[in-house]
Amino acid sequence: MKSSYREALRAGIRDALQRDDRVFLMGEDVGAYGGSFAVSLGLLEEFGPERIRDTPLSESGFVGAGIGAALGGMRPIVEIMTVNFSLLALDQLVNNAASLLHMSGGQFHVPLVVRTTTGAGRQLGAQHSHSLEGWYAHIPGLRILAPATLEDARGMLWTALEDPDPVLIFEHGSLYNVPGELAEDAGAVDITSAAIRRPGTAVTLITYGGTLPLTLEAAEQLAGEGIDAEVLDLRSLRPLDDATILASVAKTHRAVVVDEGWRSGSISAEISARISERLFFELDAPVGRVCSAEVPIPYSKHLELAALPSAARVVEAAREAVGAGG
Amino acid sequence: MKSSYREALRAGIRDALQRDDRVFLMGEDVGAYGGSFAVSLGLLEEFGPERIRDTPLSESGFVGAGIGAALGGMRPIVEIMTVNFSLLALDQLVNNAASLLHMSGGQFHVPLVVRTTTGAGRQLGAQHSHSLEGWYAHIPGLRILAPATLEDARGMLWTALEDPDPVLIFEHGSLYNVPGELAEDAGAVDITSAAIRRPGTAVTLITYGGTLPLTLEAAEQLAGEGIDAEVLDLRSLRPLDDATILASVAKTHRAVVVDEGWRSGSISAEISARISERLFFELDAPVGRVCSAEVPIPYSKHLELAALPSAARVVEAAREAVGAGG
Amino acid sequence: MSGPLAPPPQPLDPAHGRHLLLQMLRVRRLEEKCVELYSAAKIRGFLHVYIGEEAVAAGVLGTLGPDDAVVATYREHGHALLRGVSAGAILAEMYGLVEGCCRGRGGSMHLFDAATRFFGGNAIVAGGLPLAVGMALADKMAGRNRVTACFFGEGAVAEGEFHESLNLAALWQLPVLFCCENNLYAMGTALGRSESQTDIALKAAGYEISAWAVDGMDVLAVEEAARRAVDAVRSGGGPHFLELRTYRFRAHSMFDPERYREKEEVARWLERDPITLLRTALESAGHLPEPEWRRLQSDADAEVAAGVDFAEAGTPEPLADLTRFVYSEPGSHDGGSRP
Amino acid sequence: MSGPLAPPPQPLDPAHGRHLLLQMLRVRRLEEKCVELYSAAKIRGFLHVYIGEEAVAAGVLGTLGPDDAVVATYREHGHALLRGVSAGAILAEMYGLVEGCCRGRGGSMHLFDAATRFFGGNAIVAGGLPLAVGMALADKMAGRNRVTACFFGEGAVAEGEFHESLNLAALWQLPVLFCCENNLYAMGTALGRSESQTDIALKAAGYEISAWAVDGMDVLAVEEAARRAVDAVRSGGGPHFLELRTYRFRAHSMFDPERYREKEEVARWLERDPITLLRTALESAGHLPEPEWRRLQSDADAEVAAGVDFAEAGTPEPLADLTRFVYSEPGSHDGGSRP
Ligand SMILES: Cc1ncc(C[n+]2csc(CCOP(=O)(O)OP(=O)(O)O)c2C)c(N)n1
Ligand SMILES: Cc1ncc(C[n+]2csc(CCOP(=O)(O)OP(=O)(O)O)c2C)c(N)n1
Ligand SMILES: [Mg+2]
Ligand SMILES: [Mg+2]
Repeated sequence: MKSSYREALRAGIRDALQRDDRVFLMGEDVGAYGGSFAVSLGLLEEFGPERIRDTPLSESGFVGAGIGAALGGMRPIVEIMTVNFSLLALDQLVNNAASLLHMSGGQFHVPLVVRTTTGAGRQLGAQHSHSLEGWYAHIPGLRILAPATLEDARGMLWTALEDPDPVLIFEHGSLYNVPGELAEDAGAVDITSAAIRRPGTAVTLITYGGTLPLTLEAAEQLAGEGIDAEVLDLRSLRPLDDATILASVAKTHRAVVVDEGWRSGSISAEISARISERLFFELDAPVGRVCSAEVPIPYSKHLELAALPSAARVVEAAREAVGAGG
Repeated sequence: MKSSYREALRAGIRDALQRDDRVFLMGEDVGAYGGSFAVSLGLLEEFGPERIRDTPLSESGFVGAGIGAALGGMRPIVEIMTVNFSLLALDQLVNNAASLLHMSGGQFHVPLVVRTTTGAGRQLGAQHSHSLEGWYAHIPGLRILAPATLEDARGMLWTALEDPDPVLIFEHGSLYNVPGELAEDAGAVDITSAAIRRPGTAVTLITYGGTLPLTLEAAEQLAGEGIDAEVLDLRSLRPLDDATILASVAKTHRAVVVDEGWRSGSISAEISARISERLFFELDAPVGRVCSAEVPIPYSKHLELAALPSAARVVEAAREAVGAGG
Repeated sequence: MSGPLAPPPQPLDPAHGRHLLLQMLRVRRLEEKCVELYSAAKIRGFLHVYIGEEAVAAGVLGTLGPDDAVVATYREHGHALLRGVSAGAILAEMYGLVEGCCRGRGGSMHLFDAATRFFGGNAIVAGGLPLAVGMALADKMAGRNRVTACFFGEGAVAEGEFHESLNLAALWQLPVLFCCENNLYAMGTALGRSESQTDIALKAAGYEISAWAVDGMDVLAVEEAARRAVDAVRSGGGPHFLELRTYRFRAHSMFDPERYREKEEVARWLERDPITLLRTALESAGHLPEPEWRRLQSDADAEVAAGVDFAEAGTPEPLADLTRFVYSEPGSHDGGSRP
Repeated sequence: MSGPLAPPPQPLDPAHGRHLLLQMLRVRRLEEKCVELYSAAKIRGFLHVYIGEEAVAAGVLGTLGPDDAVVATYREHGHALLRGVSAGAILAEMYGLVEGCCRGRGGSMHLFDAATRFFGGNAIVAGGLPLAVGMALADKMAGRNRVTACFFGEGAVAEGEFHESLNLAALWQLPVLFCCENNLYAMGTALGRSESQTDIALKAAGYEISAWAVDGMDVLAVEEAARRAVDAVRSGGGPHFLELRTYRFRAHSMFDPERYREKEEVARWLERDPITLLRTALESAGHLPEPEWRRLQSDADAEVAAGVDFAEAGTPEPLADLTRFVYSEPGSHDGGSRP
């Protein structure tokens, strides 16, 4: 059936609410406003204000309350309007959500799901354009997901809610309007493995979330040049699916990581380091990285575009990788 | 003269207060209590409560106030008691301190210095043992320093205060009591370059801050085995001194990064990735990483020790690096 | 605790009344133009207009001096304009051009201007409050007799930073004027669904801060309250707080379908349009002959039109400059040099 | 607003009085032993003892039922003990051993116990308040008639999370009992140097929460106030707030040289030792013959001694288990299975 990334997310939330009465959605403007990105539109009318719960502007408070509700047996879905505002709730996420199970010696599980919008590309300026999912992937105790397709937008929530530990789902703001087909019976998807979105042999392009479309576009262009790129969608940023990554690079001997985070200290660095550690003698070229320029994202369109990864930059990096090893 | 890391820090603060009346120290318990780690002991008596300013427990509030005071022409030194509590102030640091200059098109400088204690090793448990300096090093607009020696403890503050942009100084909790000699005329130190703390030829051990002592210890042990390790102290985590790192590794052809952060997404990953990118054809072995186990740091002593980098683990990683290339 | 809802009526000075009317008109016209330019895709990103709330900025900002400082939010075009940033620099900023007040790097939500001590432009709700506290701290420590005026919406009251900032300002008796623009909604969230205590001035008074609630549609009332508060702050009276009761006539941003409020409610508030209220008062007192009213309008129109021309003639920043202004450039700041 | 400082005097029930005295003694002895064990390097990390404040935990916790929940701070040994965690499990935890209530992974600041619904043990000031709000939300949504008691120091009042949590609890009328242990200092920071408004109960009342200030050295007063508050919360009265005015007799932690307060001040408060106060009251009413008093003491001593023996006999977690409990182990939790 025809759908969109946004509708797929909404279907996933609706489905969770119908299936399990411990599930509720809580966050800023999820209810009366209809969701700041219209993801939860109509759910207030369907499920009422207890389960589609508008919160005051208190990120630390309501994220912490989500953790508490999870401790109390509920299955909260907490929406942080965008990752930018999640900085205000970071203490709760790191020091409570990620740590309680361990600090309690295994006694207290936190089956919390946090959904948030990430990424730039819409001229929102420095304070509204962060891509911090790679940062969160540094924290033991959290599971970090990044749905890039309609299937994943539809299905990751279900699986995340079945996880007894905190899961953060990062939805890229540029994907909401992406249209597509979704199976009538679309449902839970596996969240443990990366997916090969385009098989290839010459170079592995590794990406996730909002940069999957441009990476696929780059792969098409490369194909035109006779370079057969494999495109790997990480799907989960913590844990990383090492097996799939390494198997692909062991085959292609070359890799480029594409990620919208700032380059220094990005998730790309981690992936690059892991590949080099494990496939040192099999790599034909250094692992390339296409990341955002190290600048607070500027408002003006041309500067913003120049700061972000693009298909052209991916093509260039892939050519370099392929050229390098000869 | 005889001194200690703590005294060197205090001398640096006192000196700044004497030299420039725009400088003041602000934070929790910096005054009447004498500083939670006794760094500012005696300064309240010397400089009074306006300039040694105790704050309420309001991390976001007083860090933001530090940013405002810097905008207002002062040179605030804001002490965040430990990096663990800095999570509560992260929005101010990322969205204001690091972004204001850029968002304002170069108009508003934020000459703020933040000092904070980092690291584990004192059985303080998961919420009090974070090593997040590598995380902060991801943020454009911030400069991140990690003094590992008495000279740097004494001198980095001066240089940081002369920087028109926000500088975060991470002091490792295990260093405060380290004794040592300090020149009578010790003063400002350069903060742009890494330092070779022990020259060597066989492998480069790259570290900073709290893990410098154990890395030097490992180098001694390695020397006993005939492995001549070079020890590089990063000093600045953002920006990284690529030139010094690459020059050393170009010489030794092997590198191990030692860092107390959790391995995935650590600063070690960034350093590893950069070395592989730039010295791909000169490396004789994959860049090794000795980091913390990916677990909220446990309280019990033996588990905590097992979680953290140790000289033994560095020795092992160095041996592996040296063995690998033959 | 919470003080007079309206100060005692003052005799209406004709020239000053017309001046205030013009200030509000300038903002109104600028904002209407912004909406138009957004529809024409000249402006992008998030755009939040101030239509309906003009009396607040017009009433408060006129009471400040050039050495005072202003901190605002993402709904700050009007504040920037009335603080003295030109319509051209504001519009060029939203066009994303070098001639913008932030060289096009900030956009609608991040207007800054050092010359007029306009410190933004902050897109994190409540993120500006601690800055204002710190700027006031700097003034107090340096012995400067300045006021920092900090604007924020009633939605910000729920944030922890509101609490931390009010406490710090009161504890240290800092020269901050907190101006809460209570327009009853934070995006789609009505005040009563966000605060257990909806009397914001009362909340502020709980920090031992003098706090008054003011009719934010009556520019004269706003100005009078602001003048008293600014005087009190400047004379060492510590922080003061104004709750300015107003209403946003338009959607929250250009993406808001306004599902959360009734058209009738908006219509009722439109009857209290601050521009109409003052215009009517001036007219009925005979202080605003029709030609005069037309002149005010055409002045405002002309200013905005000139601003658009200025923006249209602007230039994009060279791509090579992308990573400028992440760190200070040599010589751009006095650094730590001794005073 | 802020209610009675002390509830009307109640006739003193001898058996109940002795029971409360024993509770306080148990905590006192445990804490004294902790200090001793710290000096002997058996316990490490940060250690914060509750000596002087025992009436608060003893008075409040007795009014809760087994289905209720408790959230506390890093100064929580007493709360854990009185909630039902054994002295042995508490001490073994501080020894860092498997027999500890968190297998030695938490330590002094992170005691947890699922069986008694003791949710920690939080070393981030104010970090437990949002959790308590969420637990109460879960109870309310699930239609369970439970109370969540949340303890925190007066230092936490300055944190933004205090503000956000009180507002959420009041706005949603959640069954939380906020218990502010006002011991006048946050480390070395006296209340008056941290809050512009030092009447904490008044602050809480500003959120439209019923708030009472109580003499936290009088265990009977604490208990009476807690009983009324718990009843009110349980019967749907929304959140309640107790400010328990007490004093910490010892240093903040084992590293605190106590430069910030006068010995005389401590001496004055020592005269209001909650144990002495109750003991004297019981004795003067003839309810505590000397042998009875000795028996209470020896009971408390014996319990703590047994706890030490238990801890001494404990075992360290195998190193191979280092990375356990970062994520849930299969079968350790019901996951998302349908209800
Ligand atoms: C910390 C944070 N949370 C959420 C948002 C998203 N957001 C932008 S404006 C807004 C509403 C703010 O309302 P209010 O403070 O009343 O100001 P108004 O828009 O009414 O002027 C929200 C929720 C944000 N920018 N920052
Ligand atoms: C967010 C945060 N900031 C600072 C600290 C360091 N710290 C630990 S206890 C404490 C004092 C807390 O005082 P209060 O809340 O009154 O509790 P008390 O210790 O008096 O019981 C401080 C500042 C912390 N643990 N968490
Ligand atoms: Mg509003
Ligand atoms: Mg206290």
